[in-house]
Order: sequence, then structure tokens, then C-alpha cells
Amino acid sequence: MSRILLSIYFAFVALYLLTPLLIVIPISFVDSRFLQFPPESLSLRWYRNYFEDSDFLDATILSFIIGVPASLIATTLGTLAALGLTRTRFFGKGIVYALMISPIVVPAIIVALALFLLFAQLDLIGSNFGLILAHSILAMPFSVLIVSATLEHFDTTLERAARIHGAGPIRTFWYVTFPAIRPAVFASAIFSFFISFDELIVALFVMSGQQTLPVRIWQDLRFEIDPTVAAVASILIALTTIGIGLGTLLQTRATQRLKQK
Amino acid sequence: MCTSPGHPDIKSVCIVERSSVLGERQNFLKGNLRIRGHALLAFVKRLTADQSFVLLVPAVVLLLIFFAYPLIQLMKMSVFDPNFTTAHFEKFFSRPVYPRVLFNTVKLTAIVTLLCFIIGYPAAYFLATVRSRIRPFLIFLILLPLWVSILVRSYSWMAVLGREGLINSLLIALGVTTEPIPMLYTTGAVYVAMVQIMLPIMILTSYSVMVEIDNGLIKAARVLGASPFRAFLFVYFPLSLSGARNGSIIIFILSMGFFITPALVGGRKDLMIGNLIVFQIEELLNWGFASAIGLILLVSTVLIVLMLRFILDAATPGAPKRRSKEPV
Amino acid sequence: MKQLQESRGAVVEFSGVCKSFGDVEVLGNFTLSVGAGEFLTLLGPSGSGKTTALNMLAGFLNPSAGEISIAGVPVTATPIEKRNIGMVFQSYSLFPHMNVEQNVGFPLKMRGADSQVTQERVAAALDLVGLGGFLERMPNQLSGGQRQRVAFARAIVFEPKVLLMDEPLGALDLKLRERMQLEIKHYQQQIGCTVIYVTHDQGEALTLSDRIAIMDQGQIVQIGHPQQIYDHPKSRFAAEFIGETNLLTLTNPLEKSAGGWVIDGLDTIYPRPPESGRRHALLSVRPEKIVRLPEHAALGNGHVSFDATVTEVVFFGDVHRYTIKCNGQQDLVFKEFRSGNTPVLRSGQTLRLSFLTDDAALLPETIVSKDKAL
Amino acid sequence: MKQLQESRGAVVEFSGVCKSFGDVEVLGNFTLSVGAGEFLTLLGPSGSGKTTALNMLAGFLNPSAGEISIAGVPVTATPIEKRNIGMVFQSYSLFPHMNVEQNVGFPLKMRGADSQVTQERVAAALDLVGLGGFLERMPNQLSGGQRQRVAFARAIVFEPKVLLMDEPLGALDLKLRERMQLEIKHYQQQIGCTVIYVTHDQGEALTLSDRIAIMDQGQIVQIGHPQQIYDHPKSRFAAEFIGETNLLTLTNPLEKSAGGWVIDGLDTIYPRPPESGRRHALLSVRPEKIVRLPEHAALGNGHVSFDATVTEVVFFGDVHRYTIKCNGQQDLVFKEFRSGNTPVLRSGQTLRLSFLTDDAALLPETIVSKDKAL
Amino acid sequence: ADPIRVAGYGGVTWDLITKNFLTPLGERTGLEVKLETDPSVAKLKAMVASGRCDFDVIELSGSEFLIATRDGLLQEIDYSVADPDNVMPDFAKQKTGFLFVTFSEILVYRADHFPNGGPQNMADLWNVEAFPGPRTLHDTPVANLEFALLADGVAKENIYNVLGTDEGVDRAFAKLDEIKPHVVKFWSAGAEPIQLIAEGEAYMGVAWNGRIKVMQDEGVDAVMVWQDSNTDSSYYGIPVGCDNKNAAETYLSAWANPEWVANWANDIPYPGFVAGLMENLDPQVAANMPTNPDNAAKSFLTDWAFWGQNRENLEERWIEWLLE
Ligand SMILES: Nc1ncnc2c1ncn2[C@@H]1O[C@H](COP(=O)(O)OP(=O)(O)OP(=O)(O)O)[C@@H](O)[C@H]1O
Ligand SMILES: Nc1ncnc2c1ncn2[C@@H]1O[C@H](COP(=O)(O)OP(=O)(O)OP(=O)(O)O)[C@@H](O)[C@H]1O
Ligand SMILES: [Mg+2]
Ligand SMILES: [Mg+2]
Repeated sequence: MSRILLSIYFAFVALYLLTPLLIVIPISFVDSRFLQFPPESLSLRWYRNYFEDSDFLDATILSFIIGVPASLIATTLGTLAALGLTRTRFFGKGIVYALMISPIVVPAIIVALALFLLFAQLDLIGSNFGLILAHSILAMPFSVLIVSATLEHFDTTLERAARIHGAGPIRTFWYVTFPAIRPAVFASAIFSFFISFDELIVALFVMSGQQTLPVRIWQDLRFEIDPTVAAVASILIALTTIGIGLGTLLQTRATQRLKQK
Repeated sequence: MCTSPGHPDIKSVCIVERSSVLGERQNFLKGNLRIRGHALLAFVKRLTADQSFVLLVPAVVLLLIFFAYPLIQLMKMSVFDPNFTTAHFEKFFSRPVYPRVLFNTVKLTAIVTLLCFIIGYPAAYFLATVRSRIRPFLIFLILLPLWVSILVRSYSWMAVLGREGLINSLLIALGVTTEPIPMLYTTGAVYVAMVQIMLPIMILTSYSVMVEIDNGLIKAARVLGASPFRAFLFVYFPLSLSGARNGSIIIFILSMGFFITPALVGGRKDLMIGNLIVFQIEELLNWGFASAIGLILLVSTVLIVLMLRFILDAATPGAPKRRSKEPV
Repeated sequence: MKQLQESRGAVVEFSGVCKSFGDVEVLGNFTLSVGAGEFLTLLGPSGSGKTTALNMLAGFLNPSAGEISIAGVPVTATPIEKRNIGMVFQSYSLFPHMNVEQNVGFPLKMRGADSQVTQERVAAALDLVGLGGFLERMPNQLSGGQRQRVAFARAIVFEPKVLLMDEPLGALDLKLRERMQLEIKHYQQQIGCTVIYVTHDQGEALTLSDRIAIMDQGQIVQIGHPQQIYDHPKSRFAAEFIGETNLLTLTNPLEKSAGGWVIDGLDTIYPRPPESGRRHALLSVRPEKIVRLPEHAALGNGHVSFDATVTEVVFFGDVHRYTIKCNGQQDLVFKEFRSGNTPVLRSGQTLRLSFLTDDAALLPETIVSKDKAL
Repeated sequence: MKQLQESRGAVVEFSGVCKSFGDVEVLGNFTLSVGAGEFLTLLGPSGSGKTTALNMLAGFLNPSAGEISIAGVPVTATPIEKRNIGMVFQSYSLFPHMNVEQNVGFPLKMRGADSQVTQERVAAALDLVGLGGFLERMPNQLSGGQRQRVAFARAIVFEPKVLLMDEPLGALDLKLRERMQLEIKHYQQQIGCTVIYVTHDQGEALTLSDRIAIMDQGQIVQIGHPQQIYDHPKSRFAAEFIGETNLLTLTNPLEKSAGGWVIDGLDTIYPRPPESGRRHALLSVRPEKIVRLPEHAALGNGHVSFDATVTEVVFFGDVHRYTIKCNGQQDLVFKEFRSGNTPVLRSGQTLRLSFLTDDAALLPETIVSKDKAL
Repeated sequence: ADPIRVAGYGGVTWDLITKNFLTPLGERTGLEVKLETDPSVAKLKAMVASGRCDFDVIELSGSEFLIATRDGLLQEIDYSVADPDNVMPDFAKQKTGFLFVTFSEILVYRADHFPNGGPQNMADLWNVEAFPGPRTLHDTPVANLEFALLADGVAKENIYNVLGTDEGVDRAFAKLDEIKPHVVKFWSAGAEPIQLIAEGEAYMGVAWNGRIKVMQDEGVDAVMVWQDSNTDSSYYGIPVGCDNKNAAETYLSAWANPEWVANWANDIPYPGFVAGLMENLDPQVAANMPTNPDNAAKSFLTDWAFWGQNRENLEERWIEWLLE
């Protein structure tokens, strides 16, 4: 009974979360130069515009070029740090912890300015590497917080068991700890990616010459915003849906085949 | 190594090696020093045996070089402009606007965090307890909105909440109201938009802790007389709280620095401290004052987060306060 | 209390309960009724379904078929917490975020006891298990045995009518175990509650229980008073599972004149008239029933005696366990207390042994299979 | 293999190891050396630090002081995984996300064994523990005993030189336990590895071990061959902890003519010359050493005999355990095998009992304290 | 030579700049230009502070230009290169900045909501009785205070004199109080008011003139009212520390070509003051230009000297006013 209520509740929450999509996808098909909802007439012109406007395409690609490595770096270092923080006790741990989460405490505009001044000295302005670093730093606190929450519950004798049976610290992590914290690591990787994918202010500062997707959209917002942005979002949503669907399909196929064996 | 004059214990190790050549005469000395050498060796070994802190090194180095150092450089401006001055801080507190905006920001942020907790926690619970086959699909649904840029999402709320938007059209069609109800450009709209942005964080952080909770404990609670609800309240909830707590902290911190969404969907009063900082940096080039506001924001965020942690820890009675952590 | 003891109606009843996990049937037609104030022990090999049976009684699992009732009322629809059952889990299941005091106080809190009462009862329960000073410890700061004791205290603190214990003393040393056994028994008699106990320690089962149910592959193969089960096992499984035993194959000589069954490999007769129509039978003789025959002793009637050679001597604390060969064939085992009064035998020594006809039990099985593997 | 057996140098050595958790000292000056191929058992009450000692040897905990070496090499700096130790954990600690096969194969995988070899060895190890068909099961689909066996298989699959076992058979029923004991012993002799074993089952300790170390409050109070410890306990603690015992208070009559110590409450003499300067002593007499005196039997010299009244009879499977009172004062216990040859005594019956002087052990303690609580 | 880098607001303007200026300029001089995004003064200042040059020309709004000049971030421009034909009026040739486009914040209303005629000036915008409906204003005191005074009957020549006194500021805010409840949104990004008007969130308000035309083309019944509009300009500056000055000035010279600017203004109504522009334009297009003399007569220019003095104070007061 209460399960049913809970599922209904979840459906509402999901609907709420998905509302922007339900708006954005129709908008992407409007034939108007405004974000018109509900659309009065339909067209594919904004999709055409997206694929013809090399700016938008390049911006999308650049966002991935930045976001994926940034997410990997942030998740890797963040997870390691979470392990270090939950496993050791040392003087000054509080300070290290504060340092770990401070990148999201300091307003992005201040980080952006500070990083610009530093990157200027290091000649990293406008380099992808610089922005990847910057976004890794902004995303790392997520990994630290999310992963350490799960680690607090983790039964460490499992790690002991792995160690004594011949796994070094790294393999212990990989074979035993990691599977247990995988949901958290996964969550933090996803969030890290989207932190970068949606980050505007630092990107505005430290990039020059190239634009990430949020920067491109921000430009539009200054003067005119047209439904291309909706088309971009719709394409990304479609791509992930297809990608994930395909992945699940392949996975179930693979497990079925394994079972048949 | 034996030429190193620095550390007395290192020297003693060297002497031990040499003295064995020097022979019997120094035997008594040798014994003494060997003990000290051993102590050093043991110390070094213990340090390296406890490898866990090594894990912190990459993150700490990265943060020190690319975050703490430049930030401190910038923050210096709030008190040295170019000579030592407290003018910026005085200004912040002498004009009522700034503390007021700060207070507004905290209030808005607190409500957003609370809403995320209230809405997100049951959803995460559902996710953690649902049949594991459909779980990936549900998680996927929750993550899907992240592909839509926050800027664009703000616009989509216009289409929902606006005077001629989805909800008002519906209400008018149903005859609930004749005049559109103002929803867009109110603080309520800010909550709707911000919670939508932050909610996935709450759900996933809570979920990732919830799935790890040992079901046997719930069984134990039940058989000991707890109704499903109380088993949840006294066992599941406290055990799951670390996830929700971290989710709340993340959301709180993020929201404190947020300003674009409130500016786009909020009313005139929904001004965030982030707006002021941007204005000082971008429009007035008054970086000293901007740094001062930033520092104040930083300090207040940290204080509130510490308070939040403290309260949440206190809310979980008997939470392990002192754990003995041993190297693994 | 008294009343409960007297009205020995069934408090817990399983009738025809089955349980399957997927394709695997773990319990099949499990039927058992436990009286008020009774102490019943489930004894059975690992994986025989003991925990599963308890879990169904507690309400964690639903039977695939059959019915379970407590105090005459079917409980399928009763929520777990309303069953008012105390339970000690095999894996302790202490709440990791509560200290010892909070763990033990939990059932009282759930029943709305006021804090004064709670405190006293928690203290009493912890004293009972010898952990009076551990109130503030967290579970992860306790040793295995300490955790188990806390789990026990938590299960009894609210004086449940039915107490389920899944190897509650598994992690304790013998001394503590014995003391806890005493406490459990004492507690049970005082409160008059019904206990269903799972253990793999036969000594424990034999001393504590009013009845023992021997389980094998999800079914009860024998149930009865401890002594009855020990002395009159109904099957080879029961005979072998409780205590140690020697299994001898008997053959029907088919002639009346023989005076009984022929014991294969022992060159002697078991003086009981063989059942007609059975060619073979199995005889269970406990090692302690076999005694050395005093030299030139006059043997009464009800005896079986035979010659044997010692092949192995094992030290077991209070006893010596001798493995012997008879006629160079079958291996048998007999035990003697170690004492200056009975000189130790050496490997290779030969001697004459005997057991009482009444001390052996005839089993329904026909042939002792050669491999003794479980 | 042979070599290892022969060169009985210390393979594992604790010297002066201390361990504290916060203020609580759990191990204090723990010193122990275990030879190659030796089977050493740590026996001690719950919380006496057995697991802690193993954990330090394995490297999970660092000693607060002292040194531990394996094969002569101090291991403080050796990473856990390089110590090449097999370990069975008290709480099993199977990897929850791996099936049985992956769990058992884990140590081999870590050592880079190829998959063919791994498969064979895993299968062999699982056959050894009787779980050949369980390859695909996940740990949460196993019963407690099955988990423990998987844990054992995992610990031995890579044939470690040193094997640590923390109550590896705690969750098994007696039959399986005995079979596993055999397997463990067999395995150990075959591989010649050094085993440090923790158990609370004395029978297990006595049969399996080459030596037993009795621990109390973080220290070894006696170490030696099982029989030696059983027959010659060095302290009251050791005497009481292993097996059951009767403690009698002896008083020095201070006159030569008495012919020995006076046994308090027994109205008789323990015929050993009292040490001068000691007013009192404690005598440990195991229950099985006390025997009924055949009527009118001629008693040799080395005997102590006394009259007693039976007050309680407990059924223990193979034995009857009698509690007796002597002179209406001290409670003593003696045991007899249940057999038709020895008629059961009844409560209230009086009889004459005796034990051999050599079967009793004189302890250094002076007075038996009245409360026997642990 | 390396292309010179121009930091501009981007968006649609990029394509138009490329089409109307860069292509002919490249043909004529061989100059290569790379357009960069986000011309923020903050970035300019940080860049100058760290002695770098990430762009050779930067586009700045009036206020930014003022502040960049104040902080010495811009080089002096050699107009012999930037305006060889001397076609720019003097006020467009600041020492450190080249005024290249002009735009207006202008009253706009949805005609479909006002069948009997919409608001015709700021006083009408303030007149909520005669012209009911939600309004939208820019979220800044700049120009809004001026609008308020105009609505309150101050002549446009007098605005800054009145604003120069405390009473004048009080008067402006008091006037703003009147329509505060009717302002549905104080917008901050330029695309917002367009979306607001198009979606019917606001019936009238002020917006930048350039986007209103597009809205009209899309069929939205919006009307521009030049009366009481505010005209402002963007400037090009050359950052200190950039040694590509000559090429940068060559780039600027493109904006001193009346023909090219006319093509540009045909595409987007942000003209400059280059002499001869209006003559090159279709009269109908010229009618919608801020610099069209008819329109210019109805509008007022932002006094950046005044705002340079008072901005910080008035911004604080503006926020206080918003929060009230
Ligand atoms: N969730 C499950 N899925 C599949 N099989 C299961 C599951 N739970 C238990 N089993 C199987 O059911 C059988 C009985 O398990 P149960 O835990 O009741 O045994 P047990 O008698 O308590 O054994 P032990 O003494 O070892 O604890 C075992 O063979 C076990 O492998
Ligand atoms: N992390 C810890 N913090 C504080 N005390 C601890 C901790 N771990 C163990 N102890 C204490 O140390 C003592 C020894 O524990 P240990 O686990 O070694 O006992 P054990 O001999 O293995 O007992 P058992 O037979 O019950 O498993 C116990 O009193 C226990 O409470
Ligand atoms: Mg079980
Ligand atoms: Mg232990």
C-alpha cells in the first residue's frame, strides 16, 4: 500500500524533474525565433541551424572535451582523497577537509578571477588543459563529499580480507572497495561531468578564442536567445537516451548469452 | 645519507654503521645508538605503513597550487588595497544593503536545501528499495534534465509558470481563476527552479548511502517491536542520514553562490550575494570590495555548514563520534 | 508464570510449511508445535534450513505454503513487530549507530517504556550478560563475543513470550558459554517464555532443551526429549548427528539356533531375535558404551563381547578416544576417561571389549555405506 | 615440505607486543614464538585479545610497542599483502559482490595465476570444504556455515605458509566441524604450514593443536602441549578455563605426623608433603578423575577417598554429570559415561568416591574465592 | 602576420561583422581578424595586470569604457589610422575609445493590448490607470532614474542637473515607487524583455531597439516609441600592453566606412555616427535608427560623466529600493 503511494510520489518527483525537458523538446521544433511554448507551427530549422552553425557544434564538442577529463580527474582525485580522509586520523585533518570542499564554497566568480590571474602567469589562458584543471577543482568537492558518505558505512574487514589474500592497496581498492562504493563514485562522476558541462563563469574568464556550450548560450542571452539552445538540449537528451538504451540492450544480451553457456 | 648532518636520528644510524667498523671500544655506545636507530626506522616504517594519507596528496597538491594559492592572492586585496585597510569590511557592514542581501541569500538557500531534503529523501528511499532491475532506468530519468543547460531550464520555467504559461492556461481553462495568478518572477519561482536543479544531487547522494544499509538491521528492529515506520525512523533514517547530510551540504554551498537562476526567474527581491560580487568585479572593477564580500560569504557559508553538521550529528543519537581508524 | 507453565498448549505452530528460494526448496512440509514455556532446540547440519524456519516465524520470510501460528492465531497477516518475539541473530545485527545502551534499550523504547524503567531494565539485562560497564561502547568497539551478548540482552530486555535464538553463543568460549547457558535456562524458567533455539553444539542442545528437533534438508527427521533422541535414534542420520556412534552391520542368519543377529566383522552375535523378512540391519553403539572387559570377568547374559586391537589414541582433554580394529576389519571407536585408575592403552595393544545389549540401538537402515562423508 | 617440518625455527614471533585502543590496553607484553609447521591455538575468554593478536600479525593493526617477525624478518614495514598469510575471519568477510568461485579465486587472481590453474585450485578447495556445487552462489545466498567454509577455502587456496584462523568453525554443526577439523589438520600436515588458530572450543583446541596458548586479559598465562596444560595447569585460571575442574582448598596442618595437606571440607588428607611456609594451597581435580570406589575395595597408597551425597544429575549425551556434596559443604562435580554397566545414581544417594593423588594438580593460588563468576 | 583578436559580444553580431566588415576589409588590406567572446572589463583589467595580451581590440559599453579609461587600461588611439578620411564626429573619437555603434533603450508596447493606442512617452508608461498591464524595466539605475524624471515632467535637457542633487535623486526614486508594483520583471539580459513582451508576460516596457525589429518580423504586434528613449554607445578600445596597435587601428577604420556601416545597419539597427550613414540607408530603415535625427531629437544621451561619479552610490540605493 505505502509502496504504491511511494511510487506515485516518485512519479511526481520525476515529472517535476523532467518538466524542463517536456518544455524544451517541443520548443526545439518551433518555427519562431523565440522560445515559443506551446509551439504554433513546427519546423526543423533550429536543428538545421545547430548543425550548420559551426559555433554551436564546436561549443558542444568542446564542452565534452573539457567535461569528460575534468570529471575523470575530479572523481579520481576526489575518491582517493575521500579514502584518505576517512581512513586516517592526523593533525590538521579538519583543515584538509575544509580545503577539499572550499572550491564550491567560494563563489565561482572569485575562483574565476583568481584562476585568471594565475593562469595568466602560467600561460594557461585559453588552453583546454587550464579549463579542465579549473573544472576538476570545482567538481572535486562533490566526489569527496559523496564518496566519503558511503565510505563511512563500509565494512573495512573486507579490505583486510583482500589485503591478506594478496591484493595490494590498489587492487584491494579496485576489487573490493570500489565495487562497494561504485554507486557513489558513479554519482560523483556524473555530477562532476555536469558541473563542468554547465559551468559558465570560470569558462568565460579562462577561455579565449573558444567557447563551451554554456558560454555560447550566455552570448545569446545577452542579446537574443533563439530555439537553437532547445535543439542542442534535445539532441543531447536523444543521444544519451539512445546510448544508454543501446548499452542496456547489449548488456542484457551479454548476460543472457553468459547464462546460456 | 651518511653525510647528512640534519636529523639527529639519521646521524645516529650512520654512526651505528661506522662504529661497527671502529670496533669494540664503542660497543656500549653502539647499543645505545642502535636503539635510537631502531626507533627512527620504526618511525619511518610506521609512517610509510600508514599509506592512506598518501591518497590525499594529489588532491591537496592540486588544490594548493590551483586553488588556495591564487585565491589567497586575490583575497589579500580585501585587506591590502594596496596597504592594509579594513575599509572594505567596514563598507559592507555600514550599508544596510549588503547584510540584507546576505541574509536574503542565506534564507533562500536554507529553504532550497530544506525543500530538496524533504522532496528528495523519500524519492531516494524509493530508489534504494525499488526492484533493482528498473533502478538504472529511474536513475537515468533523474539525470536526464542535467543535459539541459541551467540557462535554458530557467526559460522553460517561463513557459510553465508564466501568465500565459501551462499552469495558468490550465487554471483558466478549468475556471479556477479568471485572471492569471502571478507565479513567474516571484520567490516561489526561484524555489521551483532551484530545487529542480539541485534535487538530483540530493537524490543520488542519499541513494548511494541508502543502498549500502544492511537489511538485517531493519529486520532486527522490526522483530524487536518497531513498526515499519519506527524501524525506519530509528534505524534506517539515522543510518541513511550521512548521505542526505552530505547532499544538503553540497546543495547549501552551491546555492549560496548561485545567482543566475534567481536573476532569471525571480522577482526584484530575489537578489543573491553572488550578484553583488559579480557586479563589483565586472562593472565597478572594485576587486578589493568583491574579495571582502566573497570572504564574508565564505565565512558565513562555512559557519552555517558547520552548524548544519553539528545539528545533524546531534540529531542522530549515539552516532559514532570517536572512531578508531586503523590503516588497512 | 505458573499458569503458562501449566497450560502447555502449543504457543508456536508450523503446519506443513514450505519455503523455496527460486527453484531450491529449503523447507519442505515443515511441521512443528512448541508448547508454552517449552525450550525447543533445532539441531541440524549447516544449510538444513534452521535459520529459514526462524525467519519465517519472525515474519521476515513468507512461507511458500503452509501456515504458522503463534498462540493459536495464524500470523501470516501479523506485522513483524506485533508478533512480540525476541530474537538473537546469527550475525548479531546490532545497530551500528547506537551504543550498547541504546541498542539494548531499543525494544523498550519501541514499546513506549519510560526512561527510568528503560534504564533499569537495560542495566539489569547487561548485568545478566556480564557487560555492565559497556553502556557507552559502540558495536564496532566490541569483540565478537561481546557483540553476541549485547544481542542477547537486547532480545530479552522486553521479556518476550517467544524467544528465538540463532546460535546465540556461537562466538563465546566454553566458560562464558556455560555461564550464558545457565543464564538462558534460568531466565527462561523465571519468565516462562517459549524458546526456540538453534545451535550446532550438541552439548548445549542436550543440556538446555526440553525437546530437540533434528533437521535434515528442510525437514524434521526426529523430535523428542534429549535423552530419548540420544539413546533411541530413529535413523542413521539422527544417530550420527547427535554424539558419536559406531555403526555395525547385522545379518540375519535365518536360523533360529543362532540366538540373534550376526554382527558382521565382529565374529559374534547380537542376542536379539531378528525381524523376519529383514536380511540386514544397522546397529548403533555409542563409543562410551563400550568398556574394557575385566580379565576373567564373568559375563552376564545381556552382553556382547569381542576382541580388538587399538590402532589410534587421541587425547581429548577429559577422555581418551581409541580407534580399534576388530578382526582386522571394521574400525570402531571407544572412549575412556583419562584417570590414573585406568591405564592408557597403546596403539597395537589387544584387549577384549564389551557392551550391553540394551545400550545399543537398532536402526531401520539396512546397510552402512562405505563412505562416511556427509 | 619436509624441510620446513624439520627446521623448526620460529616462523612467527611476537616479542613484547603491546596494543592499546585509546586508554584501554588490550594486549600487554605479548610474547610468543611459533615454529615452522606448528599448529598453535590461542584459547582465551571473549575479549582477551585473540583477534587483536591475529590482526597485528596480519598487519591490520600496528603494535603500540614491541615487534612481530615472520620467518625472522620484522614485518612492521611489510605491507599486508606481502606477508603471504592465509586468514579466515571471525565474521567471514566474504566479498559480497563476488560469487563463491570469485571469492575463492581471489587470492590466486591476486597472485597472477592463470585462469586454468585458478579454476582447478578453486574447485579443489571447494571440494575440500564440501561446497563443490556452489560456485555460482552469492554470499548472501549461503547459510552461516556455508559462508564460513567458503572463507576457509579462500584462505587456503593459495597454500600460504602461515594460516590464521579466527574461530573458523564457529558456525558449524558438530559433524561438519569434526570433518573440517580433520581436513584442517590433514591439510596442515600435507602443506606443512604454520597455523595460528583461535577457538573457544576446547575439544577442538586439544585435538588439533601442537601447542595451546591460554590467554587472559591480553597476556599468555600458560603455553604448552595440550595434555600438559590439561594435566598440569599452572594457575587456577588455566585449570578452570580448559575443561572442568574441582578446586579444593588445602590447609597446611603444620605437623609432620598428619602425612600431608588437609583437604578442607573433605575430612581427609592429600598425601603430599606441604611446602613449608605455605599455609594454604589449591588443588585441582578434574571431574573424570573422580571414580566410584568399588565396595570394600582395597585402596592402594596413592589414593584420596571420601564420602559424598549426590545432589544433581545432568544428562550430557555420552556422560552423566553428578554434582555432589561432601560433609554437606563443598559442591564437587564428577562425570561418568552413561552405560548399562554403570548404574545411574540418584539425587540423594550417598557413596564413596576416590581419586588418585597423581591425578590432581597443586596450584600456586592460595584460596578459592567464593564467587566463581568470571 | 598573426590575425588580430577582437573581443566582442558575439552572438548574431559576429556573423554580421564578418559579413559586412571583415570580408571587405580583408580584401582591401589583407588584415586577418579573429573574433573572441566575452569582452569583460574585469578580464581586461586582469589581463593588463598580468601583462598579457589576449585580444588586441575590446568592445566596451559606455560604463565599461569609462571605467577602463579611469583605470588606465586602454591605449591612446591614433585616429590617422583609425579614421583616415576623418568621417567620424569628434565625440566619437575619444582619446582611448572609438565609438562604433549606438543603440537605444526604448519604450515598446504590445499594440494588441491597447486597441485605442498605447503609451507614447515615459509619462504614459507611468500612467497605470490609462495604460494598465504588466511592465518591464531594466535592472539598473542607469537610464531608469532619467526615465522617472522625464515621466515626472523634467525636461530632457535638465535631467542630469536635477539628478545631480539629492532632492533630484529622491524625486526620481519617489516616481519609481509609483510603478514599482506594476513592474513584473526587472530584466538583466538583453534577450529577456523581448521574450517577456513576446510571451505576453509584460504588455510594455523598455528594451534595446535592435531586437524589437526581429520580434515584429516574427509577427508580434509590438510598437516602438522613440519619445523619451535613451541612447547609448559602445566603444572599441585597445588594451595596454598589446603591441599590435597599428593593425588594431586598421580594424577600427572599417567602422569609419559609411558604406559598410550602412550595410551593417541594414541588418541590425545599431548604427554609428559615421558621416553619411543616413544617406546610404533606405529611408524606412533609417527611420528606426537611434542616430536618425528625428529619433535623436526625441531621446537623450546617457551622461557617463555623471554616472562615473555616482554609479556606486546609486547602485546601492537602487538595490535598497528593489528590496523595499
Ligand atoms: N536468499 C537465498 N537464496 C537462495 N538460497 C538461500 C537463500 N537463503 C538461504 N538459502 C539456502 O537455504 C538453505 C538453508 O539456509 P539456512 O540459512 O536456513 O541454513 P541454516 O540451517 O541456518 O544453516 P547454518 O547452520 O549454516 O546457519 C541453505 O542451503 C542456503 O544456501
Ligand atoms: N576498536 C576498538 N576500540 C576499543 N576497544 C576495542 C576495539 N577493538 C577491540 N577492542 C577491545 O579489545 C578487547 C580485545 O578484543 P578482541 O577482539 O581481540 O577479543 P577476542 O579475544 O577476539 O574476543 P572474542 O573471542 O569475543 O572474539 C575487547 O575488550 C574489545 O572490547
Ligand atoms: Mg543459520
Ligand atoms: Mg575475536
